[in-house]
Amino acid sequence: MPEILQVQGLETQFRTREGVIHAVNGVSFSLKEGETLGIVGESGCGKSVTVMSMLRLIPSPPGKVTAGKALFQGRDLLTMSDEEIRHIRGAQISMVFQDPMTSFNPVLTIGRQVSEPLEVHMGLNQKQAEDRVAEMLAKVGIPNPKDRLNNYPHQFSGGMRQRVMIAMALVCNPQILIADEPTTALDVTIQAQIVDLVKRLRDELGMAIIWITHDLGVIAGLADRMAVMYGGFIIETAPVRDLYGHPTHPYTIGLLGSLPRMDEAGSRRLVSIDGLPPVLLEKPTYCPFAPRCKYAVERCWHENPPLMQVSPDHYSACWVDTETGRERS
Amino acid sequence: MATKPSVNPTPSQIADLTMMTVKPRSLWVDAWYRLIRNKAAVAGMIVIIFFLFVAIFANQLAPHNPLQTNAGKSFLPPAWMEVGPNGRPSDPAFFFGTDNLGRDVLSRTIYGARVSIVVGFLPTIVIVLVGSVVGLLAGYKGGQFDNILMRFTDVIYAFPDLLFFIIVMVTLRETFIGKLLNGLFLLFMALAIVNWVGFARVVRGQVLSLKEKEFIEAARCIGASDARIMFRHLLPNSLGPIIILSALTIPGMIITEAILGYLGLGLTPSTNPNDIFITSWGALMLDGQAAINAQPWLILPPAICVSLMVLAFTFLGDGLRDALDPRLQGTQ
Amino acid sequence: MGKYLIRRLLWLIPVIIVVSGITFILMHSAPGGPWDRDTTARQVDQNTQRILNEYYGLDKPLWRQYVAYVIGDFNKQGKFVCGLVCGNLGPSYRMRGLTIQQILFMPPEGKNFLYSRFGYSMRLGVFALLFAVAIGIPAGVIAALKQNTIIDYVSLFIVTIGISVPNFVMALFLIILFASTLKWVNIVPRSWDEVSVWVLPTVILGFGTMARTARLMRGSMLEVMRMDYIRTARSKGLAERVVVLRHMIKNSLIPVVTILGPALAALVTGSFIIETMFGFPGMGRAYVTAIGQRDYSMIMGTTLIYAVLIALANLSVDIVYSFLDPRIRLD
Amino acid sequence: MTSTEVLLQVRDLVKHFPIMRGTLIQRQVGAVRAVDGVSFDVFHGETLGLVGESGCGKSTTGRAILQLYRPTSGSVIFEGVDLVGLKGEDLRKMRRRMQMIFQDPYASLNPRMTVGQIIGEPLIIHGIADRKEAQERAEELLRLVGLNPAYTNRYPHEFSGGQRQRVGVARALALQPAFIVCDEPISALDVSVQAQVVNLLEDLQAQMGLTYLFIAHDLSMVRHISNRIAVMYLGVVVELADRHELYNHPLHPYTQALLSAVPIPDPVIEARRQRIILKGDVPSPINPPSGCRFRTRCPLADTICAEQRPEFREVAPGHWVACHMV
Amino acid sequence: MRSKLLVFVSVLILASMVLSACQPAAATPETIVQTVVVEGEVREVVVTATPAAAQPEAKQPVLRVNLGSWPDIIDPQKSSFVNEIAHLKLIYEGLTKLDGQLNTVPGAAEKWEYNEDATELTFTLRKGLKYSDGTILNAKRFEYSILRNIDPATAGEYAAITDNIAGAVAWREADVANLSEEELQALKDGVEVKALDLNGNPCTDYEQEDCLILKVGLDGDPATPEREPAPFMHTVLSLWVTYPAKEELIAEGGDIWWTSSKYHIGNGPFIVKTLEPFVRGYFVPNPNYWAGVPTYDIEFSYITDSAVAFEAYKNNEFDIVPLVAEDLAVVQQDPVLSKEAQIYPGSCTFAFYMNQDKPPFDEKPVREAFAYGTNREAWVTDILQGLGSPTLTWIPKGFPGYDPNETRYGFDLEKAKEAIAKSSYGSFENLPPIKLTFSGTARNRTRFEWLAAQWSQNLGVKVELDPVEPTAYTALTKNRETLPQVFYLGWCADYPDPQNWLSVYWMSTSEFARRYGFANAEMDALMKKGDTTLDPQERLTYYDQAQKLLVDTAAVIFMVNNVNSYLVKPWVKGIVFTPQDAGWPGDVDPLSITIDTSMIP
Repeated sequence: MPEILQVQGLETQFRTREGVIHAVNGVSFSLKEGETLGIVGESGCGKSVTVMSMLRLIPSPPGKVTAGKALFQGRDLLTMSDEEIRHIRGAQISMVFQDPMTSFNPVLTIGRQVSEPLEVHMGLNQKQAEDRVAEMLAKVGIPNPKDRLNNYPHQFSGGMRQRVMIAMALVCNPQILIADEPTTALDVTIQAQIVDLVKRLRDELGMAIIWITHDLGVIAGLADRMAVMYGGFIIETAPVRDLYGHPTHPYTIGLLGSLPRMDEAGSRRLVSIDGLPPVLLEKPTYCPFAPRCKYAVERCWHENPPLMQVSPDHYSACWVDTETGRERS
Repeated sequence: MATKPSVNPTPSQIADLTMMTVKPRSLWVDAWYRLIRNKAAVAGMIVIIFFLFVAIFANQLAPHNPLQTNAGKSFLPPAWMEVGPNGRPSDPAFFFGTDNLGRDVLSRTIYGARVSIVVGFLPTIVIVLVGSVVGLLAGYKGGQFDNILMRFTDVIYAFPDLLFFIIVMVTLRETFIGKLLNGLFLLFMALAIVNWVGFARVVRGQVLSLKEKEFIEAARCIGASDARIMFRHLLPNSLGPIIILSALTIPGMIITEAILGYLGLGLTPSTNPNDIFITSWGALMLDGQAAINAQPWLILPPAICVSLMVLAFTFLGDGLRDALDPRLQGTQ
Repeated sequence: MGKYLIRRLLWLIPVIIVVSGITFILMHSAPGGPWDRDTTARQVDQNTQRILNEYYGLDKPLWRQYVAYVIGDFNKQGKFVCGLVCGNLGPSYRMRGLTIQQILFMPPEGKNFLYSRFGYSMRLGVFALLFAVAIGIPAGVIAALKQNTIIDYVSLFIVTIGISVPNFVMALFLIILFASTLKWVNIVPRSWDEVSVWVLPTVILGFGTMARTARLMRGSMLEVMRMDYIRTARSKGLAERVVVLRHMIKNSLIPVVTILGPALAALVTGSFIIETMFGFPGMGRAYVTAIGQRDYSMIMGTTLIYAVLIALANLSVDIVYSFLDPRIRLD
Repeated sequence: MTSTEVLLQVRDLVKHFPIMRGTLIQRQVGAVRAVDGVSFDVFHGETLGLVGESGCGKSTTGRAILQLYRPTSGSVIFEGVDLVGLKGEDLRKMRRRMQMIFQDPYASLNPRMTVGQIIGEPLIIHGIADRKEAQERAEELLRLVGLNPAYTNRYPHEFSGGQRQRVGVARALALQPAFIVCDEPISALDVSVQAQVVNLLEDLQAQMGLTYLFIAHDLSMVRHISNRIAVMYLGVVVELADRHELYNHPLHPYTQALLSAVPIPDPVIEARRQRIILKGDVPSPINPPSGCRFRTRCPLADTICAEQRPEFREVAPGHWVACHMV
Repeated sequence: MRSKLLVFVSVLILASMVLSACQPAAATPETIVQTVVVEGEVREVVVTATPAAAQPEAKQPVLRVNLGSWPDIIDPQKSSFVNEIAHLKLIYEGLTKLDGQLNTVPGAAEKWEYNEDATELTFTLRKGLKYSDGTILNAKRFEYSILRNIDPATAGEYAAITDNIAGAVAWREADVANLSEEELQALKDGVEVKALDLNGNPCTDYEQEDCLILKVGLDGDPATPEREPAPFMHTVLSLWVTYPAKEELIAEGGDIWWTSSKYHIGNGPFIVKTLEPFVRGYFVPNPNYWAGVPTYDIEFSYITDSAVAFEAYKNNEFDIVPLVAEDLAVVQQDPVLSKEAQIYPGSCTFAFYMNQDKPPFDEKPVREAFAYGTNREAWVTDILQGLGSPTLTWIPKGFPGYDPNETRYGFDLEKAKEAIAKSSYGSFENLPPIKLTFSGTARNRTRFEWLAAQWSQNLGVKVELDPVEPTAYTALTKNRETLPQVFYLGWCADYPDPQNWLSVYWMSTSEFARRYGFANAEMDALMKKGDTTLDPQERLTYYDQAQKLLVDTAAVIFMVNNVNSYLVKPWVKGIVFTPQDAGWPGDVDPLSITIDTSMIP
């Protein structure tokens, strides 16, 4: 499969009163056609900022992309004109956001909002757009889609709204769907519905997906490949089974360990990661996870580890081999 | 994480270290730092302090007795004009010129600051006290009490303020209250009566939203009494909006006093130079307005002072809002 | 919706009764009466006063006067004269022969309703509001879009001035500047049919509201700009213009609209100083004069009209609100 | 660990929130039936988990037990005293025995008070300690929940979410209660921090013999911490059982669906799992379905489900379920 | 630096914003495109029109006057204020009128005669008098008007002014509620006002051309049963209360007849064209006026704010505006304006009244002391900026009965001290605080602040100022119970006769004297003598003595006579100024006024 998106050395900073916050610090990854990439991390680790930076959706000021490239089909999203990137947003790369409540404009009808990308990118007239929207709403499982076009967002339940949001993102048949914590605000049963829906649509439409989440459970059944972020860095990336089966970075290990599992027989004590995620007021010259790391060695305080290959297609940014507890050479 | 310890400390030690290096800061202190970073608000504060100073030391600052009439020196132009449009030469002793009785406009303007300061603050204090308590009760207790307050506001909003002012001033003129502070006390009360309802409504709204916060439930859960919840928990947390609203109520009071003064209501003119309240900017504007063609300097100093003062309070109020309203944090 | 309207309108009745009651007590507690004239004028003699009091029923006990005003009373001929309940606002004591509704709503000969005193005030209020909206809303939008730039600061400063400078001070200066010095407009209207004569009163009256509108619009825009759905709109590839016009402004307008109704009421009712300065034939002036003259029915009539106006303004805000914001349902 | 001594008995607990209308005279036009007849026991020293989707009434149940919402009907018998109808000083006394930990660590601490004041306040209210003693006790409690005792003069906004939640725990512990309602205490926290708080709660339970009612929507976490689990749906408890029993033999179709929806962080297992996907959304609690509340989404629903409300019965020792089809 | 720039830019923007808003201000002729269909083809015709306001009746010059405030009522028998009378004087004319020297001269009546004991007054109307609509005006009309003024149903505010007509008081004060129609009719018939034809027969209707005689029975003192002479009555009947508004039109128009120009058909020099409340009143010449036809129209405007009116005058938007003290200095300084200022005596006297019921003013020496201690000249120069003339007596200069020799109680601090020494207080320091009550208007505030300063500086008395809302002030001064300690009032002549100054005001039975508790038997006797004496010269001597007695009581501190002051554009020529000018100068003889259109810029 050819790579459809390549992000290289992306850096994003925010200017605040306290100083410049280094939110994303040289993130690189790539996405193949039809592939699902899961990006996992705690809040504030820079996962949302990464994709927002890519699509140039971070508010500026205070945010600013300071370095890097985001090549979409070979064209750099970060340097193209406003006009060009507008043609990509919503048409070829579209997004689904976390909170389906606030992500819809409360005063416009669903039909209007969902058809907007069609008007902009496909130049459809109102009638055509309406048909297409109704078709799309049916596809995401909204009952009586024709009648609901004139409804307002508040007339939908949370789950339904998220379905509409997905319909809106997919209405122009994009090549990439970016889902930014799309299920976090939903109940477990609804979450399952949404994950199911996306899976089905992916198989049907064949788009690539970047799925951002902090919940390692949700993504396990969905992703092909995973990237774990911490402090604005990708600290581990691997195919999904590899990552869950053989996590190598202490942070990934900790994350997996802190999750209780339904299928566990006994009651083990949860692994907790002490301390707090960092707020990076300067670009760290050491491993940002070192202050919370059980494995940290002297080197961790002096040198920020780059992503290093640990097995084919499995990369980890840690000086310590967590299986042996020894420092990598 | 500015420092890089060379030894490997435990994570909690690091957290402690970073926390102990900064002094504890209440939200008030935070807000204060935000406030003093706001240039407009600081300018506003300086102006207010300046006028406060002028008001307190009016006796010492005024170059003349503000009641001293100077026969033959009426309508003198201000010092920077050689000859006024009325052909009279200026007198350096009267910097802002003189009014129709030959009284020093500068001195009168200085004394006028007192009324504006007091009329800005005192009714506001009454409004804040009454409005906060009623708003607190209505918001917290709800029910019929709340219902009555809300219905009462309908009536007050529909009610003609001016009629009320005029009639109160006229009917209570002869009473003890009417004479207190040259009639200012009555004015305070009238202003407060008309304005507390709006204030109560805002506090009520604030309380209604705070009431839903979990820390109020937490307080109930640990057995706090209603009074304690209202005054220890709800009030301090509504204080931000209350302060903002007070700062924005003050200029309203000053303008209202000016307008009432302009209509000839409010302050009773004093004849005793030892009185605290001798004249007000509103009354000075009233004097000046009739003579605006010939002697614009009569209306200029009080008009500019009123505008400056109101501007200062508005800037301060805006600054306070930015500093105290957490929702706006980060937008500046 | 219909039920809601009816309920709100019915609620006007107790409001009117309470407001009229308070007004009645207040105005009758002020010393002096409608026959007390300017001190330089000859005063009405006692006999005439007696006749007039009898004629207008002012010799009756206060509670009866109030009942007569609100419900009605039998006149000398034994005929029942209906009061407020029939929309009768009573006779003017100063413009004898005229009823309050005639004074306020009857246009001069050969003119239409817009030339009545109420019509004049309403027109001035509406113009001032239009001015406030036409300037205030774009100013607020631009200031918000250019937040923390010089444009933002300048408009903020003007807006703060607009809120701070009392409008009679501004009126005087603008008259001197534009009418006396620059001679761009006439001070004394030959006729209120000319557009130019409305300019100054409209601008001065509307300035404060304009300032408040701009401020509110700016704040509201800043809030809306941070909303998630704006990000959503951008992520759909909408042009910035569309994002601003379709997604930001409509949402930002909601809080602004809520002040506009009461603002209109305030502009129609609160213009007496402007009216006096420009010799404007509106009802704000009539109201202040009536208080001074103790023209009781006129005070009551104007107060009640104001009360109804304010209540209707608030009601229309609620209705407009429900149209603008589909989340609000009136019931 | 679990005794069979009943600490808290909840019987037919009902909480309806009236919907009021009217301009001058308000009248009730309907009610949100948030909790509609809930019964269960809590044993000494155990953790009873209460799960359900949002809006199912689990938080209301917790608050109604603590009398933060006065129940519409039913009884809450705690240590032999019926709390419903208890007023004034009597209720205040009972409050010392039962406390609550709240969901939102940001909203549950008064931002204008120092941490020391927050933790010490219950002591002062109940006249247990004076200002100075309260301060000392606050320091102790901070140490107990794993925070630096020197933090007493700090304000809540200076802490992270996890630390704040510890402060919330410390406040709940100040009165040395026997019973604590934990209302989704971890759902607002980051994953890595959730474990910290859960571990703390477990440690404290072991140390002080506390009894928890642990309310959450995250079934995996509830299962981890609880001894027994009650599943709520639309104001009623549909199933209650030992945690292993519940996981291994869920009887109610809703419980089954809920269990199947919980993701497991293992791609291998996830790939194999068959989910029961429920249709549609939870109906409105203002107008709940007749008979069995779950019938509108239930794959097994029959005519009887619309007509009759299923009895909450014990189908196996300690395993209660409310379903006609079981 | 940056904030300075900020201020500058913001001022600039504010200015440009307002400027742009004012752009359409210029009154440019508007072009109206009319579409005219001519025999099936459509043509566009361009018609240039000037704005409607600029094209009043043809090329007649217009005299633009700011009258100040809009009249409350324009009904001859109900009006009482100067601005109301100003309208009436243009539309109507009475039996007699005043000339520039305040002499009573013929109006609608060409002559009048008293019988030998002056208990009856006979007017003879001019022949062929017409209303502006061409209908006949005969004596019957005046009979109606005078009776309407007395009619209790009218309840006019000047009804009492005609009380010296025999029978008037009885009808006017009738207890209407308890009298039958017949009894009332009898009272009405008892009023001795009769229109007669040239043969002495009662007139039949309004169309009767030879109905030119009006006989009025008089009673100098209605309180006594005897008929006493009233030799001043021809002057009283020059007042607006006799103006002959048409009965049928009043009936047709109902209560609000006076609001419509349709019903204001009069016999005066002008016809009212439009009455637009608060905006303008427009008057055109009456071609049927017996004395001639004015050569100009009159437009009244109603700007109350004197500062605005002054600006408008300077802007050439008015031809005549009142000149107020605040603007005087500017006017005097201006080479053009100073020539346009017209300042001349007025018809009022103002004085401080001391309440003789309340200490310390119950003692005459105290009153005397205050009268001595008040500097009238300084009041005029400092307060009035010269717009007034100090006076020590009651009737102003220019009015019959003026006493040029009065010098008592002039400003003299020594005498003030002597006077106070004679009082029971002994000195000013021992006086209780004096409360000075006044109508709390803008102007009054400064005036009384000045007076308080004067009294405390000159006399060392403590003065409390007590501004009261104007109407409340009036109410206070109307009631002897609530009468303030010291207050300021004035009296303006209704008609130029000492009777109006003295008997109407100071007679112990008069309403005014009763309010102030003023009663002086000696004065009463003198005034009554004056009222009933036929010989004009002899009358004056009695009034003169009465006035001297009034001054002697030191009941009031006479302060000033007002002056009338107006700004009049130079192209308005031939104005006859009199102290009695009502609202604007020139209404005494509008025919003498011409407008030199060539001078108008």
